[in-house]
Amino acid sequence: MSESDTEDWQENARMIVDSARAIVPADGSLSRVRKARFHGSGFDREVMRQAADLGWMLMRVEEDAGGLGLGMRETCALMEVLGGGLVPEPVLSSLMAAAVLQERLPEAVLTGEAVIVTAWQDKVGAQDWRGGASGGRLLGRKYNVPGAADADFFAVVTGGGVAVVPRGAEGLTVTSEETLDGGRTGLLTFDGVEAEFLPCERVEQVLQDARLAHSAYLLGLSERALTITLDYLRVRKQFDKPIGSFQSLQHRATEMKIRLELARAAISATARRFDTGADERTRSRDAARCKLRAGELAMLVAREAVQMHGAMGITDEADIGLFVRKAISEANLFGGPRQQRASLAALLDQEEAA
Amino acid sequence: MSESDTEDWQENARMIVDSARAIVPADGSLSRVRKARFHGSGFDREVMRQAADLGWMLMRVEEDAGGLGLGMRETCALMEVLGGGLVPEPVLSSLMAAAVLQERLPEAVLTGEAVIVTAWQDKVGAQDWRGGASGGRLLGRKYNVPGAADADFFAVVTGGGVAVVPRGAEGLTVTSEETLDGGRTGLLTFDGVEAEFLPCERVEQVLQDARLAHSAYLLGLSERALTITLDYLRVRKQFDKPIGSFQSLQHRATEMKIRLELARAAISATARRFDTGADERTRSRDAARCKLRAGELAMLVAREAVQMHGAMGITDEADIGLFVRKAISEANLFGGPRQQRASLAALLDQEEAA
Amino acid sequence: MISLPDYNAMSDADFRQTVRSFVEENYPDIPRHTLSRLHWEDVKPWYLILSKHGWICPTWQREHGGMGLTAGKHLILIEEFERYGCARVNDIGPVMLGPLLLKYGTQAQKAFFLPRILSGEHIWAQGYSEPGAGSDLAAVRCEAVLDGRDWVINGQKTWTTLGMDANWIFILVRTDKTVRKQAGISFLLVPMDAPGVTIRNIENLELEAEFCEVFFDDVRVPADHILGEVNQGWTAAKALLGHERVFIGAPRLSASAMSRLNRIALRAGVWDDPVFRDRYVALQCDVLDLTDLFEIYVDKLRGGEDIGADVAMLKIFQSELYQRISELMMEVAEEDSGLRHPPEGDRQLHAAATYLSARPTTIFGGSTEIMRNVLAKAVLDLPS
Amino acid sequence: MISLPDYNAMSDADFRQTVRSFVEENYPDIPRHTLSRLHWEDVKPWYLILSKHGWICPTWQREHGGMGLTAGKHLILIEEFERYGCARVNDIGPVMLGPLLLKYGTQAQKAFFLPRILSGEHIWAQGYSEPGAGSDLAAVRCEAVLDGRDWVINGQKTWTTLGMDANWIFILVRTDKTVRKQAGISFLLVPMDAPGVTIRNIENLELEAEFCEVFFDDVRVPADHILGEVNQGWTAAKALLGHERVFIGAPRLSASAMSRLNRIALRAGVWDDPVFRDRYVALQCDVLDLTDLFEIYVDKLRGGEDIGADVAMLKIFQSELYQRISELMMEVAEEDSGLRHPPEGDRQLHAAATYLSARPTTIFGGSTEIMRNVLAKAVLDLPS
Repeated sequence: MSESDTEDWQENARMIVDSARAIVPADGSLSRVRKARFHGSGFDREVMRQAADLGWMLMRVEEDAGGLGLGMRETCALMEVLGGGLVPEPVLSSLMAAAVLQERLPEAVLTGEAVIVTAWQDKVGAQDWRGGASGGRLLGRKYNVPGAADADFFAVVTGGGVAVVPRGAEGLTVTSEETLDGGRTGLLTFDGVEAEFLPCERVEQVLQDARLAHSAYLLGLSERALTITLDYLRVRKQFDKPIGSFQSLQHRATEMKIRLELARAAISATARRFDTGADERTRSRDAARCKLRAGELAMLVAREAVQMHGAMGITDEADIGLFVRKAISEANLFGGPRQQRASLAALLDQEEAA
Repeated sequence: MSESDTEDWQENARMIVDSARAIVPADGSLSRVRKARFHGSGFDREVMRQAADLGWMLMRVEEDAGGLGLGMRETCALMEVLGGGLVPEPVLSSLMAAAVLQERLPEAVLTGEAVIVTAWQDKVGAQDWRGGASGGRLLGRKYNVPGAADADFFAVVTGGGVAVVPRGAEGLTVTSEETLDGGRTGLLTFDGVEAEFLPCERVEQVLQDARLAHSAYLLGLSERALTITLDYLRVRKQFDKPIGSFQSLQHRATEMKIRLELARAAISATARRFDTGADERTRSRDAARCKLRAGELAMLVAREAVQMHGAMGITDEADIGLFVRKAISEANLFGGPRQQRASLAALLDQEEAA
Repeated sequence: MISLPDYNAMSDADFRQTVRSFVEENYPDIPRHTLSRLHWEDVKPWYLILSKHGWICPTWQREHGGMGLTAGKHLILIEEFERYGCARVNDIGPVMLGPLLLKYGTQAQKAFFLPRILSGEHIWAQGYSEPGAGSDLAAVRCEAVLDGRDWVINGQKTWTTLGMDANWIFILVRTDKTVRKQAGISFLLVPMDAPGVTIRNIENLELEAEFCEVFFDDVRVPADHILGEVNQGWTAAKALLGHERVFIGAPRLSASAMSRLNRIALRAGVWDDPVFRDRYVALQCDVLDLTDLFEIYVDKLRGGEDIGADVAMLKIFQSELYQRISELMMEVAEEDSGLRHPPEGDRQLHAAATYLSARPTTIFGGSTEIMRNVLAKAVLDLPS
Repeated sequence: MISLPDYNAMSDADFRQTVRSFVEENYPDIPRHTLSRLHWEDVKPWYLILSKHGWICPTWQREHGGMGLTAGKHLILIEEFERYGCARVNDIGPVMLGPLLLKYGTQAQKAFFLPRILSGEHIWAQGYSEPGAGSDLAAVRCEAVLDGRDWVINGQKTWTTLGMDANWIFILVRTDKTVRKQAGISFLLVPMDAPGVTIRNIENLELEAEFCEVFFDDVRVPADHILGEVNQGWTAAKALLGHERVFIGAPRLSASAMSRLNRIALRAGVWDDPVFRDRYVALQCDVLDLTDLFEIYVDKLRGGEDIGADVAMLKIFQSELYQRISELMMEVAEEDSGLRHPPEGDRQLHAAATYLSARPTTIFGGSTEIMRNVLAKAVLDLPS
């Protein structure tokens, strides 16, 4: 592996993480996040404008396409911070659109005037994305489109190419449903929408990147939830002792910590491999493995965080509940554990054949 | 369910359990078991003679066939005691032969002069038993025959009927391999052995009974291993405290106890259902469920018993090791968890269809 | 007083049929099979129907207006109510306070309170937990001081289930700070409209106000609003455990969750997936084995035997099993696991509803951790 | 002294090739890929070959007869030895005592003992644990009293790995009973042939005598057979932890167990079973993730960073993972899981061998329970 760019990426990552402080308060306050729940589109356009101002839309656009050409290490560093802050905006979905569209990303998105999100998923419970294009038009559905409730453009990914579709396009119906964390998930229905299909060969790669980036988001979420839980264990007393002094809770806390550090190690090593050139099988395997680890981590931490908070854990007013709701809302995005293990099992066949 | 025979079976079970004290020392001594390991046939013919004297060979023979016609509740009560004493003799395999043969059980077995065991399993890792008969002769193999190293007769179960084959029969090769607990498991190879095939319609039932009875053996084994481990937790001190006072070990100990009581409840209720008339689907499901529970219990207790005994747990001289070795030697007999779950999944299809 | 037949004289089968017919004929037009509790305004019709027929207090003796059911018959009633999906009424009065009044109450207290529970005029809440006294319940700090002929109460209770629906609350208060903490606790009966009582609702993870905090600020109640003797409240509070624990450990919650899991798996198209089936049958065995264990305790109840500390095994396994089932549901529901509302408007298909409703089961009514501590000491005889 | 090239100056790839060639050319005709330890009589040829080439003490400085390898290079050497399946030699001298002598030993001690470790003349055992001092090591009771110019030692050590092969043993002994238990411990060097030393072998679950008890009955050693100062033994004993812990947490054991699991599954005909595969890939992910975590610590070693208490995470996860793999092996092996000897005489197919060899990994070298206690306090900062 080449480590020649070590300092570069670390410096870039540091700058991006610093810039995220404009959106994720350094003091850990979740009041903005709490207030944004359960009304409107589930996200704040102003925050998306800030994200554009900070240059994030250009992160995953190559330098020769006018972008910053940053790697997955920088992207994961950013996503981890966003996860720790439970940022509800569809940043990852916008970055995916930019990665797919490259120099064809609409100008209004770069200036922050417009929001673009990616619509790729053909059905719930599967990672298929090739549907949707038929005879030069868009047909059928795309599920789980984040930010759909207020996005201006959709980068619609199909086997026939990617189409940039404005919200008001004729034949496009956008609906969305509330999610447990207080956001919304969108469903696009295309009834023969006219569209220009731009060629795109990197969809599978972008999905692998997204799976990894979303794992980093779940890692950030889990880490902060563990920190809050450990703080609670140190101060909450029962039987005149802090409950964190009870060995059985201690041992369970160490298990969370171990799982967390495994996730961090896998995500960080995978991001490095992605940035320094990994073959297709490694990319596929490692993206699945990171998502499996991070998804299970988030669910483990959610479960234990509730239990260790006792009655406080099942109130809506305790901040830990925000993490639990986000974890169960997002743990299965880009494929739950069942899908990841199935795709890993399929790779096993390739290994045998190899 | 009919409970009219409640008192009968309880009295019978009590008498049989009492009679087992001739074989399983009331003081819990395992010196006979320890001494019998790793030499000879792995079991003591004298003990089998005692078992016959105590009338055990007649337990599963119907009253109109001259037997005692006792139920699975009594059988499980006996097996539980034998498991607690790690009795290495092939009692269950003999009882199976008696249940299959009924009035055709050789007289020498009833008097205790001869030992008979059952040979049924067509291959490792499957519960098939219909192989072995071809054109009026025995062909092929039967695996995992307990006590084969010194048995006088084999009740060979096939799809064409059951054959009583003496050890010295022409064309029969008996080999056996050492098992981890110090016993031996037999392999019978039939090279066209002449045999009389007696009709037998109850093989599948006898196998279900055996699966249940073996679960009771594993229950007895697990209970005694847990008792020994709890005793150790009470007396072994580290950091000036009994290690049983450490909460994390306490919580793990309660998990063993819960699993143990689930096994006991399932086995006891299943035995009652078997005795009071259960349909084929219930029998099949409940035998599999008991074996799944008891097999996993034995492996759980083995694992935790070693860990909780610390370095003592990995010595051969500590008695707990005898339980660990027996657990891992026998947990998979009559089908490991993989097989039980597979047969339960197959029943799921029937439920749907029903 | 309503004249009821002698239900205990019926065969189990006949009684089951009686309950079944009763429910089918009388259940009002309110929701069935809800995962979360209904509030008084919604469940009131059912309470009043039960009250009218003399069925609101199944375990009270008949001379006190109850059905006088044995534990075995009571279980059948519960099973049939659950089978039909009857909403749970505000039952702190019938289930918790009534038996305590019958055991520890004065004649005057019985005469005043029991009929009002039966009629639904008094809806009770239970004030045990405090912010600093949850698992360690004996650490209650809410205090009461006798001032002339009144108790003057100051302090706070929390996690008061459906406290906002109640017009009376019974509370554990500290009446002596100088003794061992269990020995200085009394049991007071307080009207919620007494001056100085305020409540604040607490939303749970399902975003429903199922419990609340109750604050007492110089609240005065007459000296005779005490149940049992002064400083003997801990005994009364503990007296209720036992029989009820068996019902908490019943396999019903898990069994009904399995049927929802089945439907969610069918919808997700994984019902035929061998990997799913392997996990499904393992959980199914857990439910069946739990049912066999549960029956042992039911037999004890039927036989009038005391229930020991070992019943905690039922509660631990049931609640953790319920959670494990809900976790497999979430996995199977894939991205839909994050939806706030039921897919297709069908509550049976809503994985998250089960997941969230399963969370408190390992926390309330004795957390799994406390139950394991109890088991380790009282049942396994492990040292402190 | 043997003249060795400067291995640290080589590229990692070149050094790896050097080690690989060395092993292939020099490994004697003794078993490879054994799951259990070989005894001195069997492994002696390999020790002497390593000794002859100056490769027996990879981490000692070159001026003391070692290879002087950096941690990174040492890791490559270990990896290549493991890859080839080299038997582990009796390495308590090279690995444990040597570094301690170099740090705490007198000039006379170094001059006497170091060359004899290098040559294989002295084979050392470690005497730390006692029947009452395992996890609580500082509770050692074996005592030494200065009598004239001799230490007189009385007491017992146990779990002494390959103690029956050793001719010297270093022991922790109590030399002051009046102080805090950690403060009254000294570190003595004792020849096994001293009058009053007796040993008793202990068979392990694999029925092999891998460790023994060592009894000291008025054993006398000269006063200068102490390492470091009197009552400072605890410091010396603790000094070794750190770097070694990284190697204990390496994914090698688990990775090689996975390849055996693969073969056992093929033989059992379940390799294509989706249920098996689901569990197999989950374990495979565990191994790969552990490998990524391990590399972080290796990078720290390469960069000369100190290793903190958090390295216990590696040991816990590695050892538990190894056990989980072995447990799936046992399930897959079905009835053959109970065989004492390898099926078809092929040790790779012997599920029970891995199962049994995996048991001590969560007990020795700091039990999982002790490691979790350490993590909770030192890393998670949870209260006592």
